[in-house]
Amino acid sequence: MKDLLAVIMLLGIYSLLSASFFVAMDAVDVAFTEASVGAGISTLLMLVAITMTGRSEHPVRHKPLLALAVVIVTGSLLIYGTLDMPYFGSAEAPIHQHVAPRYINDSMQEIGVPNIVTSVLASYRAFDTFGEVVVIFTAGMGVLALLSVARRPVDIKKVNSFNNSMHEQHLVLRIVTKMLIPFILLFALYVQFHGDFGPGGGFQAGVIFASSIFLYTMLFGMTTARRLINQSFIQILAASGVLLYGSVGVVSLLNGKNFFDYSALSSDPVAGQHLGILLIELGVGITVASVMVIIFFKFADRRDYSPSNENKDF
Amino acid sequence: MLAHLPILQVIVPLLAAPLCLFLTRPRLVWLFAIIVSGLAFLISSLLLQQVMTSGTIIYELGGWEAPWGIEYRIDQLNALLLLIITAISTVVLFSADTSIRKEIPEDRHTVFYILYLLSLAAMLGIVATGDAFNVFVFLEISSLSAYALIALGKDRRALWASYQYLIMGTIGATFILIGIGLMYQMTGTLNMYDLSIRLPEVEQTRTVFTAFAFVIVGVCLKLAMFPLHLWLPNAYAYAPSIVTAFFAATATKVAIYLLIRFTFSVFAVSLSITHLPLQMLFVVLGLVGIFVASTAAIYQTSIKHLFAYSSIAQIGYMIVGFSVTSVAGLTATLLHLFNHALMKGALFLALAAVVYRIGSTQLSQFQGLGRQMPVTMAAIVIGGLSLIGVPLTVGFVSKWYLVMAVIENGWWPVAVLILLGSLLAVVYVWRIVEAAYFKPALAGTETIKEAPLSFLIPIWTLVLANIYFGIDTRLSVQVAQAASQSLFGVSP
Amino acid sequence: MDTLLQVSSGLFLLIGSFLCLSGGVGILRFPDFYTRMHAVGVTDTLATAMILTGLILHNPDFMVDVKLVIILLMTLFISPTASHALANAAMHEDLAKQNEQ
Amino acid sequence: MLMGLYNDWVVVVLMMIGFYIVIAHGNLIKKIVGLSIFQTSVFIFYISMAKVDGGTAPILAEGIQQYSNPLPHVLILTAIVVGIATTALGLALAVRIKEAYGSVEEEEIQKKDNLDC
Repeated sequence: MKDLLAVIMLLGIYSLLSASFFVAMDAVDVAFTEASVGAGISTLLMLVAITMTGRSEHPVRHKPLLALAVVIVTGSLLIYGTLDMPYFGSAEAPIHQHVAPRYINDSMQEIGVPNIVTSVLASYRAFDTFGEVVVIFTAGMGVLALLSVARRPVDIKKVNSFNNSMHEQHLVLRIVTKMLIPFILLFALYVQFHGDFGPGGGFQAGVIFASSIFLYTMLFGMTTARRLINQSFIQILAASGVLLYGSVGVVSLLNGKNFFDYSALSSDPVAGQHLGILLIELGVGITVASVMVIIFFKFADRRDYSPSNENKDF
Repeated sequence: MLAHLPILQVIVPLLAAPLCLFLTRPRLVWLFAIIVSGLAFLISSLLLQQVMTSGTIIYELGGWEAPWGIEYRIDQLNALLLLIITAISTVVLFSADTSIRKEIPEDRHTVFYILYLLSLAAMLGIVATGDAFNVFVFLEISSLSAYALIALGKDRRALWASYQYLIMGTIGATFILIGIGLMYQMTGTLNMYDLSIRLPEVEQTRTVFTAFAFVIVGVCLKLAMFPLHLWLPNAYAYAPSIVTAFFAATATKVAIYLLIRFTFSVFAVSLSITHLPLQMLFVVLGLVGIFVASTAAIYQTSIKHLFAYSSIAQIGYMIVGFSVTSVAGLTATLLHLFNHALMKGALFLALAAVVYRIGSTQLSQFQGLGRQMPVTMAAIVIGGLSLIGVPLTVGFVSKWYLVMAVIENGWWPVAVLILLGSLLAVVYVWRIVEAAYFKPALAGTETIKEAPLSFLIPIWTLVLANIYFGIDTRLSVQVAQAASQSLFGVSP
Repeated sequence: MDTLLQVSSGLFLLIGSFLCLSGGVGILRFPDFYTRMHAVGVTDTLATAMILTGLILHNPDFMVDVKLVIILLMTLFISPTASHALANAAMHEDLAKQNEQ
Repeated sequence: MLMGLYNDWVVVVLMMIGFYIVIAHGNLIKKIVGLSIFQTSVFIFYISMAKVDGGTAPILAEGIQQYSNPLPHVLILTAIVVGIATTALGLALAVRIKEAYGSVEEEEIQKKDNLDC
C-alpha cells in the first residue's frame, strides 16, 4: 500500500471493526469511544495531515530483516506468555475474583449510578480519569506549541467571493449540515448527561460536540468558523475544564476529606457522589471538546498558512 | 493539611499548569511557575522528613481504600526522588526566563511554562503513585509534554529528534501497558503493593515471566539504557537548553526509579533475580553501555552531544549498581542517581549559559572561553571533575560506594572495569578543558561577556551542592541507605 | 397479529440483507467509479431503511422504537448526502484533469 | 487450549502487524498509523480479558446475574484518550518536519541531516 489515503481509510475501518468487537465483548462505553475517536477524530486528523505531507509513500529500499526479527521475537514471547493465561470468557479468572466484584456488587449502594463503568471511572479511579483529561490538555498545548502561526490579515472580499463560489458547489452539503448540526449538539448533550445510566459520558460527548464544529468548519471555511469561535476563548475553556475537574477535588480537600472524595460535597454521601460525578464529567466534556477544536483549528491554520496549498478547498 | 501532603505534591503543579493560561504576560507566568515549583520543593522536603521519622505514608485518593481505589504510597525511595525532581526543577526555572528569551519565540513562552509544569507534575505523579496503571497515565503526560518541549528547540533537527523520541517512547509505553495487562490478568489487581503480595502465588507461570519482560523492556526504552539509547543524544542536544538541563537531571532518574520499583517491590527479588538471568544481563549491558557511550562521547564535536552520551554512560553505572542486588549496591545506585542529577543539572545549565552568550555548543567555539566566561567555565570544570569522580565531589562518593558494593560481591573484574570507564571520562572532560583554557580565543569573540547573574546563581547553587554533598555525605547516604534497606526489607 | 408482525419483520430484514449483499457485489463487479457509486449509494440507503423497518416491527419496546425511527430518519438524510459529496468530489477531480489535458 | 486462547493469539498477531509497521516503514505518517494499530490491538487484548461467558454489559439492571468485568473497560477508555493525544502530537510533528525538511521519509531526512553536519 503506497497510497496513504487508502491506508488511513483502512485504519479507520479497522477502528470501527474493533469498536464492534468491543460491543460483542460487552464493552459498550469503550466501543462508543473507539468509534468516535479511533474511527472519527484520528482518521480526520490523519487526512488533514496528509494533505500537507503528501499522499504517497516512497518504496522501502532495504529489506527490513532486523525489524522482522524483532517482531518475531516479541510475538513469540507474547504467545509463550499466553499459554498460562486463563481461558477466554472463563468466570474463574483472577480478574473476576479479586477487585472487580466489589464494583459490581456494591457500587449501587456506594455511588448509586447504574453504569458501573461510570462509577469506577469517575469515582473509584477518578484520579486516572483526571490524568486522562490532563493528557488531552497536554496534547492540546503541545499542538499549540508546534503548529501556531502568526495570523495574516484576512482579505474579506477575497474570502467572500471564495465563499460564494463554494456555496454553489456545496449547496446540498451545506443545507443538510445546517439541518444536522443542532441534532448532533443535542445528541452530545444527551450523551453527556446520560452517562450515568447508559454508555457515554463526558469524553464521548466532548468528541461529538467537537465533531459538529469540525463539520461546520469544513463546509463553511476557517474564516467563518473563526468568527464563531475565538481562539483565546477556546484555550481558556480548555483550561477551565481541567480546573473544574480539579476544583471538585480541592473542595473535598477543604472539607477535610481526601482528594476526590465526593461524599464531602453533600451531607448525604450518595448524593455527593452523584454531584461529583456530574461535575467532573462536565469538566471532561468541556476540556475534550475545546482541545479537539484547538487541535483541528491548528492543523487547518497550518494548512492555509503553507504557501503551496493556497487555494485548495477542503 | 499535613495529612494531604502526598496529593498536594502532585496536584499543585498539575493545577497550576492550566491556570497559567489565565495569566497574560509571559514574565508573570514565569514568576508563577517558580513559586509553584518552590512550593512543590517545600512539600517534598516536608514529605521526606515525615517519611524518615514515621515511615511509609499511605494516601487514599477519593477515600476508597486500595486496591479498589488508587493510593499514593510514599516511602523513603519515592521521597528521595520527589526531592531531587522538585529541587532541580526549581533551580533550573530561575534561569528559564533569560534562556528561553533567546531560544524560543515570544508567543510560545506561556505554552512553554505550561508544558514544563505539566511534565514536572507528571514526573512527581509517576514517582508518588502506588498504582501500576496510574504510572502509565502519568508516564504519558510526562512523555507528551517532553516531546513538545524538545520540539521547541531552534534547530530543525529538534523536530526530528522529538519525533524519534515519540515513536520510541510510545512503543515503550505500550510495552508497559501490555506488561501491566498481563500482570493484571494473573492477579486481578493493579495496586503495586497488592501485586507484590499476589504475584508470588503465580510467579512460576509463563505469563508473569512475559509480563516482567515487557515491563522491563518498556522501562529500559524510557531509560535509554544501552542498547535502547538511540533516541537520547539527539533529543537532549537539540532541545532548548533549559529543557535539556531539566530532563537530563530528572527524566532518566524517574525511569530508573520505575525499574527499581518494578524489580524490587512489585516483582519480588526472588522472581526478578533468581529465576531469570537478569543479573548477568544487566551487569554486561551496564558495562558495555559505559564503554560504548563514553567512547562515543570522546568523539563528539558538540558539547551537548558529549554530555548526552556521558549521561548514557552514567546510566550504565546505575545499572551496574542495581544489578548487584544487595543493600550496598542499591545504595550506590540511589546515591549516584542523586549525585548525577546534581552534576548534570549544573553542567547543562552552564551549557545553557554558554548558548545564551555564544549561541552554539560546538567544541570548536569553546576556544578561549576559559578567559571570557571564567565563572561559567569553572562550573563546567568542577562538574566535569565530579563526572570523573575526583575526591571532594559527589561523583567520588557514589563511585566509591559502587566499587565497594561490587567488591563486596566478589566481582573484581567489574570493579576494575568501572575504574577504567572513569578514565574515559577523564579524556572527554579534558577535551573541553583543553579547548577552553589552552587554546587561543577565536577572532571576533573578544566581546563575549560573562553569563548574567540569572544563570550564575543557579549554576553555582548546583556546583556548591556538588561539593557540599561530596564532603558531607551524611544526608544523602543516610536516605539512600534507608531507602534500599526498606526495599529489601519489604521483599525478602 | 403477533405472527403477522414477526413474518413481516422477517421479510423486511431479508430484503434488506439481500440488498446489502447485492450492493457489495455491485461494488466489486461494476466497471467504473460512477456505476459503483450507484450500486452502493442506492442499495445501501434502501437496505438500511429496510433493516431498520424490520427491527421496528420486531421490537415491542416503545423507547427503542423511537430511537430506531430517529436512526432511520438520520440515515435517510445522511446516506444520500454522503453519496452526493462523493460523486461531487469525483466530478470535480475529473473536470480538473480534463482541463489539464 | 486452542479454543480457550484463540482470542489472545489473534490479538498478538494484530499487535505484531502494527509493531512491524512502526519499525520497518520509513514514512512518518505510516509509522503513526502503525502505532495506532498496535495500540488498538492492545485495547482489544484488555477488553477480551474482561469478557465473561454469559455476562452482559456492566450496566446494572434488574434480573441480570452475570456482568462482564468493568475495570478493564475503564482502563481502556483512558488508554484510548492517551492514544489520540499521541497521534495528534505525532501528526503535528510530522507536519512540521515536512515544512522543515521537505520530506516525511526517514531516509531522506537522515541524509539531509548528515549533509548539515
